[in-house]
Amino acid sequence: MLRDWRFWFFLPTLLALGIVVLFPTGYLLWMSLAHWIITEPGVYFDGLANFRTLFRSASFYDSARVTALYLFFSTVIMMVFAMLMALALQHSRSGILRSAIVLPLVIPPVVAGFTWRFLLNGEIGFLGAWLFPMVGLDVNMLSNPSGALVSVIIADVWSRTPFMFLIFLAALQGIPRDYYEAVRLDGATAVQEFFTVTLPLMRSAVAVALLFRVVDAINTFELIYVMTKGGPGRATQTLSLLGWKTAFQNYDLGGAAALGVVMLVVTTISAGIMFARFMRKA
Amino acid sequence: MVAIRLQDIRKSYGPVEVIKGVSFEAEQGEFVVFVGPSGCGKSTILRMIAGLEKPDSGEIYFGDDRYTDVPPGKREIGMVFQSYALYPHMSVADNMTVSLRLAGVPKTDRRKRAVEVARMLKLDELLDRKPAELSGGQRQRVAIGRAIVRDPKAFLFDEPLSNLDAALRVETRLEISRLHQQINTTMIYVTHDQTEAMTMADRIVLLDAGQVVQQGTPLELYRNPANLFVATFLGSPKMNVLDVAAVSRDGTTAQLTMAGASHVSVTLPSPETADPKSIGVRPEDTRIVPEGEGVLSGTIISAEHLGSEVLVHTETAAGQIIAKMPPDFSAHAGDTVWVGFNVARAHLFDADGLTINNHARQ
Amino acid sequence: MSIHFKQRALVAACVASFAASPALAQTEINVVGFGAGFAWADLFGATGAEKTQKLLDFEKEHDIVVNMEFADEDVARQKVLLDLVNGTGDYDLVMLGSDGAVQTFSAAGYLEALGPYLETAPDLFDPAKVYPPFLEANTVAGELYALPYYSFGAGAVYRKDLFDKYGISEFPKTTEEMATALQTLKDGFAADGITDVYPLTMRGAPGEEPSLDLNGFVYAYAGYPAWFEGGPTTPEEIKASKAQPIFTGDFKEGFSTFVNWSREYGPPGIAGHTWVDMMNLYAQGKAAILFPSAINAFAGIPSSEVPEVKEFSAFAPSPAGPSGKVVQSFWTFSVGVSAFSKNKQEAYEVLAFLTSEDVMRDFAEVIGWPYTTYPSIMHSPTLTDKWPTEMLDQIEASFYDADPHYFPYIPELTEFMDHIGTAASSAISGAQTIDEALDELQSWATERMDRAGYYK
Amino acid sequence: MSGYAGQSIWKSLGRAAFLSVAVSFVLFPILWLALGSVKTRNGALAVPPEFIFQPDFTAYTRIFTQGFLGSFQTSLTIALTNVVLTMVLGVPAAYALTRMTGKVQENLSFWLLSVRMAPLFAVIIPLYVLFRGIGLLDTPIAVALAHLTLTLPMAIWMLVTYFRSIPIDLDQAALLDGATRLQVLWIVILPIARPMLASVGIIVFIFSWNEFLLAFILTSRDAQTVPVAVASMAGTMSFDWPLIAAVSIVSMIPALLFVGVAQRHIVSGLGAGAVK
Repeated sequence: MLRDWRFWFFLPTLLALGIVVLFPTGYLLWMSLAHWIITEPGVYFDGLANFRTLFRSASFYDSARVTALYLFFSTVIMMVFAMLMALALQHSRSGILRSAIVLPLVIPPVVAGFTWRFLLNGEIGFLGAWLFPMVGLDVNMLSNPSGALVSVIIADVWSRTPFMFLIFLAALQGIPRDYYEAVRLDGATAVQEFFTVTLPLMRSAVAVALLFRVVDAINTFELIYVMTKGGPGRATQTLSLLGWKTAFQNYDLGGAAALGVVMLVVTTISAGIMFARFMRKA
Repeated sequence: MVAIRLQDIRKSYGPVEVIKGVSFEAEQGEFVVFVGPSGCGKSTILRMIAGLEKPDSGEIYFGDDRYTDVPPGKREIGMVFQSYALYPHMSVADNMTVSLRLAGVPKTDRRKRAVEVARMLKLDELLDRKPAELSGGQRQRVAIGRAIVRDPKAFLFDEPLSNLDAALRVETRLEISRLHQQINTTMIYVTHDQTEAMTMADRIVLLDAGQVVQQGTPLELYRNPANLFVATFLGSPKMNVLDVAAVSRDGTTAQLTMAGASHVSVTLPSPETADPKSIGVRPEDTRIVPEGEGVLSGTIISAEHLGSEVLVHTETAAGQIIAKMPPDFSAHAGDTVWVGFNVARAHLFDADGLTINNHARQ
Repeated sequence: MSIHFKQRALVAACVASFAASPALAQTEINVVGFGAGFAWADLFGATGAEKTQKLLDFEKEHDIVVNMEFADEDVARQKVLLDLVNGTGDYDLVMLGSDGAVQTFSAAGYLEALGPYLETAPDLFDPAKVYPPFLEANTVAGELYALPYYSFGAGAVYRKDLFDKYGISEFPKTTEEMATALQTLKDGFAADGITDVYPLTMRGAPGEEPSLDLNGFVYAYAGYPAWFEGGPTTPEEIKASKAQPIFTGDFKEGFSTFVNWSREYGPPGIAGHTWVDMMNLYAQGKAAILFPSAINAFAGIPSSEVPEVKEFSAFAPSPAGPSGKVVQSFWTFSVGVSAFSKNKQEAYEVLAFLTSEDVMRDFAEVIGWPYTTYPSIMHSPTLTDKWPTEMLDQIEASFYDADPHYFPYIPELTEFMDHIGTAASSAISGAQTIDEALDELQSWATERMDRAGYYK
Repeated sequence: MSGYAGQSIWKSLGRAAFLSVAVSFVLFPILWLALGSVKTRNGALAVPPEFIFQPDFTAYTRIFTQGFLGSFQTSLTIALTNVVLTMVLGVPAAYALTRMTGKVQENLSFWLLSVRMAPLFAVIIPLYVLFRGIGLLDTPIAVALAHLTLTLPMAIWMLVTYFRSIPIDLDQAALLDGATRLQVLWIVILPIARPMLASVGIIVFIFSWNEFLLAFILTSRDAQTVPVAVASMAGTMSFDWPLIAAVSIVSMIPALLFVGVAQRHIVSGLGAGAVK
């Protein structure tokens, strides 16, 4: 192995990521087994107590449910939206349109959160207080539990679709023309063409985009925090927000670490399944 | 003088052993063609000679020096890839002189050398083009030029003609042969096409399933195939092979009975040899003959008129048989005809497919 | 002679600049605070970024460099926490709120008790000159852990023009009258077809911040900090009486009123509102009353472009609940010394300076709101020139009226505030009924107190 | 260029309708942000919204007077450092990965992806401890290093799909020409991959530029990034929307320049390798 050039080429990455990942992960595991509540003196090993507390708490299940809803809907909407835009623009030579659609990519999620929060605000927001009521839509998005979740998803879709759009557009343009010509000779409709040629040939791009998206969504913090602080009540409190609150507002570092470990395990396993299912064959 | 010598080379990918102990020598200046069906390991051997793959065991010598562990760049070998592997971002001149650049040769000298080689290959007009702007044949010549530029100890060709059309293939075949005569460097050429092997090689190394089956000059292999595999692999159209149903022997004379109750009488090299299990006759030793003179009767399926000759395909009780007839022979599908053999030039094979008789000794 | 003199002057100048330049010799004191512009406007100029002459003078005199860092309140606390948990000591002075951080951080041993330091810089800070409740709010178990920087008590700011319009002659003195007034306003708006002005603006976002006001309601209705049986407010008292949480008991009435008023009279988005929304709404002229954290109205008025808001805004004392106690909203921005600071003495000097009468006067000047920690400033032209004396007296009265312990002073305070606020937000938004929210709060609190070992 | 025969008018109309809705959805908030930056604090929040107003550019001048330029410099330093680190580490790793086969390659690929899976709130404390331990707290390099956990796996994944489309024969030809592996990378692979490298670099830059939480935790006075500065502006008792909007708009400029200049590269770069 030491004489294999590939080892040496990969080594720096291995080391760099190893340091910034392995140490924190190890530390995290230790924290999850420790009783470490800042308001109480002393830090000591406490076995699986943090996990027991976690699995008994209502907000954990609540947040898991919110996370699942948020993850599912934002991802599906985002992928469909990104795909439609990519399809609509795949033959367009206009860089302007493409650049315009990519714009939200350069806006930090913190800013995106602020912007959407004030757009949707029911009393002073352009959309929430003016446009929606004008078209007879009388709903206060941010203070209504399901409305708030929808708002967060809208903002997230707005902020994150461009990246996916780029990946999809790139993949689309990499599909050789012949395939389309062949399937068109076979008499396929546009929809059939999409499902028999486009989608299968984009499989690996879609899988990569999906994997990154899921990991990204699970980690989404600042956008939701800025928009709703997880509210109203716990309506938009995802696991990420719950963890942040547990650590930095409830000062239960061990409890937050336990949640972190659970999330890490669940994500890794699901990603592993997705990986085995899509990536290997791709 | 031996230029390249392989000694009991073995290589496995995972549990599959793809090269099963290959030994071989190429003389200085010799044109050696590795030929065999797809997957026989010929490309792998070529890559091991180039140093792109490492044998699991066995040794590689260049002259008297052990080269098994020498990295590819230090072997001073020119290789022409099936895909040509031209660097898409470099001009023709740059493509050809990368090795010189890496060796630290100054730019003006590199250019001079590129011009020299390009003239030899009739590429001088194209030196500043990018590969994407060239035709297939031109790219092929650039790839060869790149190998020539560095004045290598040996040329390796990995199926270099498979991306060319038929006419160009014949032309390039000749060009490579001419090139070989001109620079007289050892060349090792891999192909699955027996025609290329037959026409170009000083010596053919025939591989099957990771082993050398037989090596020798094209004619040796053609005339005296060591076994059924070699016999059917070389030659176009393929040798006719008929199963032998029964043998009655008397000393070195044997009467063979084939399907359809036909008989031929052959001479065996010695009384001790095993019974022939099949008999092979090349199409040029097969004739359509008048009734009574033939061995088997059959029905004509088709006749291919090649101008210089006619290939007559017949269906007989012993299987399909091809006969090569003079151009004016007239044949019609559906006609019943008789097939006769030049038995003296028949090849006999035992139960393991090994050749029983040897024409060279006759 | 003159040449000679010049040379000497040059040398002296060189020496002086040399002496001043090596930063290593100077102590650097790092401070983290909430939000640029507001909190340190007096020391860092109107932009919040440049040091004022006063600060430069202080630095020079004490040979200390003061470095400021700002962040949003919630996120700043996260960073302070990391600094403290790891004992990094990067921040010498940390800004705190009296609704949890002082209690929590002092219990964890992250804050330096200030008692021993009080004597060391008497010319900068004299505790006797400060309103006592603000010091009390920063005192945990008899020890002072932080000095008040900016503080406020409860009160209401309301639109006199709207009150007049609907025939409410004076601001309600009790919550009962208040309910009537709110209904009058609501009916009045409805009758006039006004849909974008609300009788009341409060804050109902999830989290600890809105709990400050909510607990003021609880206190006014129950007559005591009704979190635990018998109303203990310190860990010792809770342990001694083994008092259980009573969030479904006496706590409920105040909680329900807060929730119901928010739903009935507040703006539609109130379940997600924080001080920003509360302030913006009032400033935009969209609310008749801002209550009980009146300070947020004063924060919005100066930048308001609605003439009525500027002209007709008035202050009134917070109304009393059924128990006779007024609805509370009391808080101090405080600054404490990190227990991990490497230069605690210097840190204290900076702290004393930051909270000194002199600086606070400048602060009041710059910010212009009728609040201060010093009675002497309250009654000086700095404020009396800007505000009616009667209003200032009422505001001062609200300080003395305040019970800083209107919620318990336990280490778990922040956590409790967070859960209470989130329960209220849930109930206001309708995701849960009041009873559901309180039941959940109750069972969480019981388990949490158990886990913290109060009943061993 | 609706080059296909038989593309109906309805289809083009549908496409145009969809695109206009999509583009308005995407552009509207940015437009609103831009408008907000030239309104007054009250004007920005007025309902009904002011469409005709006297633009007020003081928010932009305040960017300079309130010391935000420093955070632009820090953000630029961090993002560029991160891009360089990501490329220097990621390119050889991605190249090596494409020249591997079987289990090793699969496992390494998955490992790379799993690097991103730990929730940020959970690794903040360990990361803080780590960088405090090696004395990098409050330096741009710490943030750039921490950002590697986000950008390096992403960059490697994008590069791998591209490198895979470069025939291995080219490597071998170069090796025979006497190149070392590094030379193969340098004179053959990198020149071919130039558009892709540009796209990956830009995307990495943008992600690093936008990242908030890690930048916030690992820096304080000396290395505050733009998103952190924006977030800190929403301070207690003051809410200056025009200033926030103005800083946000200005913060788009560097990333925008990259995207604008290299937008073509992004798509063609990503495209050439994505499907193979």
